[in-house]
Amino acid sequence: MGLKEFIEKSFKKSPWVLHYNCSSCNGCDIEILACMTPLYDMERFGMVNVGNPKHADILVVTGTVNTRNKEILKNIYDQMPDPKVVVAVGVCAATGGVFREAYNVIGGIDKVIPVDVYVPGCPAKPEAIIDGLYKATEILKEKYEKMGKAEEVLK
Amino acid sequence: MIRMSEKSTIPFGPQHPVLPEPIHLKLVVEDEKVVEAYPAFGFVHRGLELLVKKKDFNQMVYVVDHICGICSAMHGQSYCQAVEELIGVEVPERAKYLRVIWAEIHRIHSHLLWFGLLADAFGFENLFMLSWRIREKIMDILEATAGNRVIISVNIVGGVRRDIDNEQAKWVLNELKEVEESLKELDKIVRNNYTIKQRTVGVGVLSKDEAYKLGAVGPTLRGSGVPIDMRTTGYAAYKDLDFEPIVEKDGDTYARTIVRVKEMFQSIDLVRQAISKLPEGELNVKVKPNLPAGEVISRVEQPRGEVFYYIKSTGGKYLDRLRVRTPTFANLASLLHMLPGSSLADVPVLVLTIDPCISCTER
Amino acid sequence: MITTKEIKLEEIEKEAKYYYENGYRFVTETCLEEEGKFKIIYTFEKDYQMDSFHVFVSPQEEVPSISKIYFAALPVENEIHEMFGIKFKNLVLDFQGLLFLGEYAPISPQASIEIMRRDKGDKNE
Amino acid sequence: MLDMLKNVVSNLTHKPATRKYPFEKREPFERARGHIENDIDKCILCGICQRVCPSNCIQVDRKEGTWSFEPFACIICGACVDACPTKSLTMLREYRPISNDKYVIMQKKEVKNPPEKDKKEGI
Amino acid sequence: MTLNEVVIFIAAVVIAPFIGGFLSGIDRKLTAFIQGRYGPPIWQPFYDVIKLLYKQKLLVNDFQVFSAYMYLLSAILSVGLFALKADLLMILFIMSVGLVFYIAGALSTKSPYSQVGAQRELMQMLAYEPMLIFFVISVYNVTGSFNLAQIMTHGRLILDLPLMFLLLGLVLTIKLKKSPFDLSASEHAHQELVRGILTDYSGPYLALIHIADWYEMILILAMIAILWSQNLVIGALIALATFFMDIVIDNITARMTVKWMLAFSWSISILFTIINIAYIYFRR
Amino acid sequence: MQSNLLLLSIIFPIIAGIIVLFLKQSSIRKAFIATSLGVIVLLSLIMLATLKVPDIFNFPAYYNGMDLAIKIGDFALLFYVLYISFKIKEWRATFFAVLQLVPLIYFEFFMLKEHEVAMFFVDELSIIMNLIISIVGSLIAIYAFGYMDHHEEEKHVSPTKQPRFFAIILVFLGAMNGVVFSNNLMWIYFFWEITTLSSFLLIGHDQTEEAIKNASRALWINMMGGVALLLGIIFIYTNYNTTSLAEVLSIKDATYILLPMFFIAFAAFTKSAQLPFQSWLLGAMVAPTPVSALLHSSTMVKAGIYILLRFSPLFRGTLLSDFIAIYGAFTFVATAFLAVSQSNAKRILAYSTVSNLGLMIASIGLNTSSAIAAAILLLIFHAVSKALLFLCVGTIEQHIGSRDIEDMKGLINRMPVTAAITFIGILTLMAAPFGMLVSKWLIIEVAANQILISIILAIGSALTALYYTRWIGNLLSGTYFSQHSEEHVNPTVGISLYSLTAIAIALSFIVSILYNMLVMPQILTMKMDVVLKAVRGYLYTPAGGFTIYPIFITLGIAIVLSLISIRKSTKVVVKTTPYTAGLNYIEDNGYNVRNYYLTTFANEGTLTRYFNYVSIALIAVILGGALI
Repeated sequence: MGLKEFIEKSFKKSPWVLHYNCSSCNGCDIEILACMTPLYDMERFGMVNVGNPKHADILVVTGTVNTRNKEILKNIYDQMPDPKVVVAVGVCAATGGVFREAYNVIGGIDKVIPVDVYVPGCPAKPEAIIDGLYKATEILKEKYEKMGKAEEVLK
Repeated sequence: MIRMSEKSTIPFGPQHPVLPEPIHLKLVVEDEKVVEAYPAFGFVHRGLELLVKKKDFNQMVYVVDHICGICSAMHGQSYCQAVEELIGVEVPERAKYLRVIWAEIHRIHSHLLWFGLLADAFGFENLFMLSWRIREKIMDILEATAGNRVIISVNIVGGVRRDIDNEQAKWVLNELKEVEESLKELDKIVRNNYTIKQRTVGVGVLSKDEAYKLGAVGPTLRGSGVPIDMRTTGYAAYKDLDFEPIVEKDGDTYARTIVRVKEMFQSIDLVRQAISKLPEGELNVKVKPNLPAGEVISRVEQPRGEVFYYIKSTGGKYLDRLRVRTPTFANLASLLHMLPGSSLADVPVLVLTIDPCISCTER
Repeated sequence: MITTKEIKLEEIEKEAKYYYENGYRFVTETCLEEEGKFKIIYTFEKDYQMDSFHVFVSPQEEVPSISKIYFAALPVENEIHEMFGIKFKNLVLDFQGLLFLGEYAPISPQASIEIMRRDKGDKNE
Repeated sequence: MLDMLKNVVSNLTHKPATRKYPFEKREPFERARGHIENDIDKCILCGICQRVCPSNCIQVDRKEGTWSFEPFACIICGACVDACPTKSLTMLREYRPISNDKYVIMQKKEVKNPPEKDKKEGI
Repeated sequence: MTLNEVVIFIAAVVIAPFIGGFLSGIDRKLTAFIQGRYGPPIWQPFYDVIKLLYKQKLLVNDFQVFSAYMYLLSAILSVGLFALKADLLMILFIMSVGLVFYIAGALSTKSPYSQVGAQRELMQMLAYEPMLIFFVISVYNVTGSFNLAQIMTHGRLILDLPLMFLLLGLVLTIKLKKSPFDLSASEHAHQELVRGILTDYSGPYLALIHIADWYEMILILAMIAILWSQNLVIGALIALATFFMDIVIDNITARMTVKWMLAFSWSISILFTIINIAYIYFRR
Repeated sequence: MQSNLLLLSIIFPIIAGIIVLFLKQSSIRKAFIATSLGVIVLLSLIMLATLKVPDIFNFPAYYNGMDLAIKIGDFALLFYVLYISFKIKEWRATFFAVLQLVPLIYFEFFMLKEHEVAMFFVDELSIIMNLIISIVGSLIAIYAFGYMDHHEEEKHVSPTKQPRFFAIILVFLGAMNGVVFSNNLMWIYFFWEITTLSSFLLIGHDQTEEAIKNASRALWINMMGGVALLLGIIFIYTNYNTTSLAEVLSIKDATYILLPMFFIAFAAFTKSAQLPFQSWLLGAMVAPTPVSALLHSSTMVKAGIYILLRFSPLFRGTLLSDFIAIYGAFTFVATAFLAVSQSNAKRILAYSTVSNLGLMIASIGLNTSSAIAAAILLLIFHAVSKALLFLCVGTIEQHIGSRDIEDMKGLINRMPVTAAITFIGILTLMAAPFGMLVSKWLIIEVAANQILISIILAIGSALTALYYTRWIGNLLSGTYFSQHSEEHVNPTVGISLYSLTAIAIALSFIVSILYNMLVMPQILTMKMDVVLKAVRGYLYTPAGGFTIYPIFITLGIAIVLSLISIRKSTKVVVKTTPYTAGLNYIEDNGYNVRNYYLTTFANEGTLTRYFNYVSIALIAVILGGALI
């Protein structure tokens, strides 16, 4: 295995997850936490919940965007180094779900930041979240390959 | 010579790994001692109370279920009880018992979840894993009986939507037995671990009087020795079940932990009682699509304490006003009272000691 | 069904003090909009028995805060201030109407009567 | 601390509790609410599902004869399934697969032709 | 420096991170098993580090770069000098130089978490640096030398210094950022400081710090291993056993507070040192 | 010729100082001072090159005149002290002045039998001290040109008091040279008292209420030290009938030497501001910064160390020596503790000075050849680095108007040059491979079989690292988005800062040469076996060794690598803001960590009280050691 392949594999094998709760009802949050627990154990895939955007590769967002956390979400996204992937967990993160008619809700998170993977469900099941994160790792790898090319162009 | 007028300000949240939910505390810190704490909310505020104008009272059941994923069953129950009282329908007995069963299972789920998060807050990863591992059994029970892991949406106006048949009831009891075994282990760990005691005993002390005056509810109040438990008012089927509110005297985080651990055993006991007394009958009664005018207050004991529903109708399909005072909202005052004077390392513990549910608080 | 007694705006603090001294626990305040006026219901509890009173507030009036008597009233009153635009006097901790809502959120969203105006943002975005 | 040590030892001597998810899939519970499907043949486009849906994710258009559904707004409460008079709506136990895009499911009712399913992207 | 020494130096410096990464992989795997789950593959730390190395560089200021490099290089130097059997006390001092830069780098960003984390790391340094020096001094009292070459001729130091061995275990716990001393940068579970001292180090620079941590871990393990220098295999086994014990302790305790740590570590270390040295004299 | 040089190095500064008093024109005065300083430096360098030491130099032609002048000077000085102590109503100073006057009269007129004593006793230690005094002192004085102009402008001092200021400084330099070169103990006593007086005058230079208060405190505490020194000399004379240093040092029968040694040690403690006398040094920080740098960190306080080092062979291997070691170690750790709770940069430096002096005293107390070597090395490195740091703080204070390290946050953006120099200065004080740390390493190794001392030293060195690291972090904090500004360094300030930095680094770099050239001969002079050897940056004893060049190389590699890394990544790097939990980052008035000084652990006031009690007890123990 050459170095290049190893690096690419590393991106697939070591996704660090940042979880941000926008304004969800906790349903999806506790399912994401459940993914870390022994029964689902997402660390098997090298996923660690890091809590700090500067270390994260995958941003997992639950819940809808409201007027106040819009900025926070944007800030967090901006503080993540490339390559980065955004996973929207639950229908609230996708469209706003049952809350979308409420006055303080802007809608899905794709109104603020680009989303790569949508995980449906209310709340999304841990299995579905693992599926989504796994898919995100693949996208992460692709993005890394693209990023390498972009850097070469810059030189 | 240190200019003490200038103190550290540390933001705590909105994006913070200790807090599963976004709140923001601006902590004014001296060394690592918190001097003042200014909270800021609104990161979860959606404006659900106003949705009554857009969704009819039947649809609203699902909306209030989504106020919070952790106590959703009780939100639905409380709302349904209020509407039922407004309309004046009598819910079938079986539905009442089923509501109790689901509510109590939900309480175990919530307390275990909280326990895991508390362990996480004081950095005891293994305990977190342990309690969430036990919790998965409860989640299985919920999924098997109600169809969904977290938001079970079983309550509707007029009764419940799902049934627990005898076979399933037996299975539930069996599972609960295993849960009880694991809980006993958990109980031992909490009582005997030196480091846990170091981190919880004497942290966030609320005296009996303070807790009462600050309007604290639920385990926060009962941990300080005030036996107030809404279930003793006998809504649903609680009037037929045998239980006593659990009270601890010390009023610190450790006492509240013990209250919650004991409540889990109590809940298991209540589920057993309810299943053994489960009467035959209908699951729900049909209700008319239009509401009479009037206003009703309904209170239900959630895992975090008493939830207060106020509904007002002027007739028609839509409610006029829905007002939810959630337990965390009532406990905020206690939290703000406890934070100053604590150490920075204890802030997560203190935040978790009231078992905050911000999505409840902000709706 | 609940019964409440109506009292005057000025008597709120006196009444709250009465409840405080008689060992009542503060439950909550509920704000409603009735016929162009706001109605605030104060709810207290003792031994599982709720006791309430209410006041009517016209849009321009300021309500005396009871957060000095019952600290727990603080979040509620801030919320009412924010959601309905009713101003409270002597709040222990005043969020200036920014408890829950962001800078660009609709203003006093739960009231149809507009009292507050903010420089930024519109009533309904 | 010894009680915790007991737990550690028992964990070390027993097999981990992990469900090896993508490799071994667990059978969903019988009552599990996964996602809803509409059998358009049975559907009479009555619109009751649209009325009971708390999140307004079902749109029934009688004139066009379409039944459209936003899977990324559905909260899977099952109210529509309970209310459906012809049982054309069914709750399946498997959860809906993840996707890179949001889509809307649009089903068209045509009496003679076999039902046509198409997925349309974007909302 | 002879050619032979150069070879040893380079070999140690090259091999150490691999062992370190492998051990931290074992650490994660073992922790997972203790918690009743499978955990990541053994090679996970390498994946992590390689990934971090090739991530985008995200910087708050230039000094961070220097401090990350300095931390790594001084760790490398101390491990290399250890392999050359140099003065033990000097090795500790060199290690602490890197640490100073590491902390200053974290203090130099204005993130409150990073700063408080750095302050706590200083407290941790306050807790374990004296312990390490006590260890070295006790070793001197037994062997009469600070030079590793001479120390290692002694053979079975652990029999003379049983309490110092325990202290080293404690240092390892602090150094590995394990509970109950997981204060400055929550390595496990979450804490009030997000990632504490590491908060503003990101991408490649975080990777450098991880590698440096491996070196330091190896250094401390090697110090434990020389307690049985008669047969270094046994020494290594003792070190591994200590490592295992630390993982177990991590899993049966909660995180404590800074005050507690300082009080505990100072009282324990001073007490142990005095008792142990008294024991040495008594045996003579 | 050589004794001429010695005499000149004492007399010349004093005369130059007196001349300065009458030079009113600023530029002429500065030129004159600069020339005199040049002469002083030149003198010291010539002496370094030509003097064959150790030796006793005599210059009989001038002896009687000098001796008489000094005797008259003694009384004049004491009466002057009496006068000012009356004037400022500092009765304690009066008390101690009288306490000196009475024995002095008795001693001079009734006890002392006239006999001629050699004028100068010079060995490597004297040369080292002289070099420090001349070179560091001159650089600080040069720095004061720019500083004092700015200072007077700020304080609106008119007419200028600079002649007085520089005069005292020059006189002080001469007096210090007198202390280190004199052979007659009474001369040492006289020059010692001159340093006390000039310290008093310079602390009170600004004539503010606080300055006078602190100056008077410095006066009475140092007068107390003077009493002790005088008593020590009298005791030596009564027992051994000599006031010649060379003769005292060659005393064979040491039965009666310990009590006078205690008094001399006591005098050294007061001069070096050891616990419980540290308060005068802290108070002295109100003086203009060059004064703090010159008197209160690099030279005058070293007089205590010098005198203790000088007499250390006399109490080698005694209980007194061990107790002194414990006392010094205690001061080291206690003041390091106090420094941790400080945010005022000058106070940090003051405490750290006391702490380092304590370390030196501890190593003198250990009194083995390596320990003495370590003490001398510490003396050298500390003088240079501390002076540098004080000057940096002074510069910073004049720019940002504060000496609080909290206000130094992001200084690297506002004053890049000074901040960088301060950073280097701190590094030379605390980190390997610089001389301070090498000496510390040596002390710990030497102390290793004295378990109590080594425990204290271990904790103390960790504490030292703590407060300096924090300061570095504050200095260098900043983001790419912070406001950057250029810095204009005043030329005279620049000269001294740059050269001190260069000296600090170069001295560490050539530590082995330094050791072989100056320190090792001194050890031999003191009739000890040399245990520590130094070859090409490798200092080693049979028990261990410290090599510095690999660390220098590491530093170099780190600098190169990071430069490459930064330059290479300028295109792809993303400049980001610090993490603040997702909130918007605000540069000023945003979230910030301030005042993390462990005040909840360590309250300065109460701690100081307890430490003082302990140290008084320890001094009593030392006295006990002397009496047994």
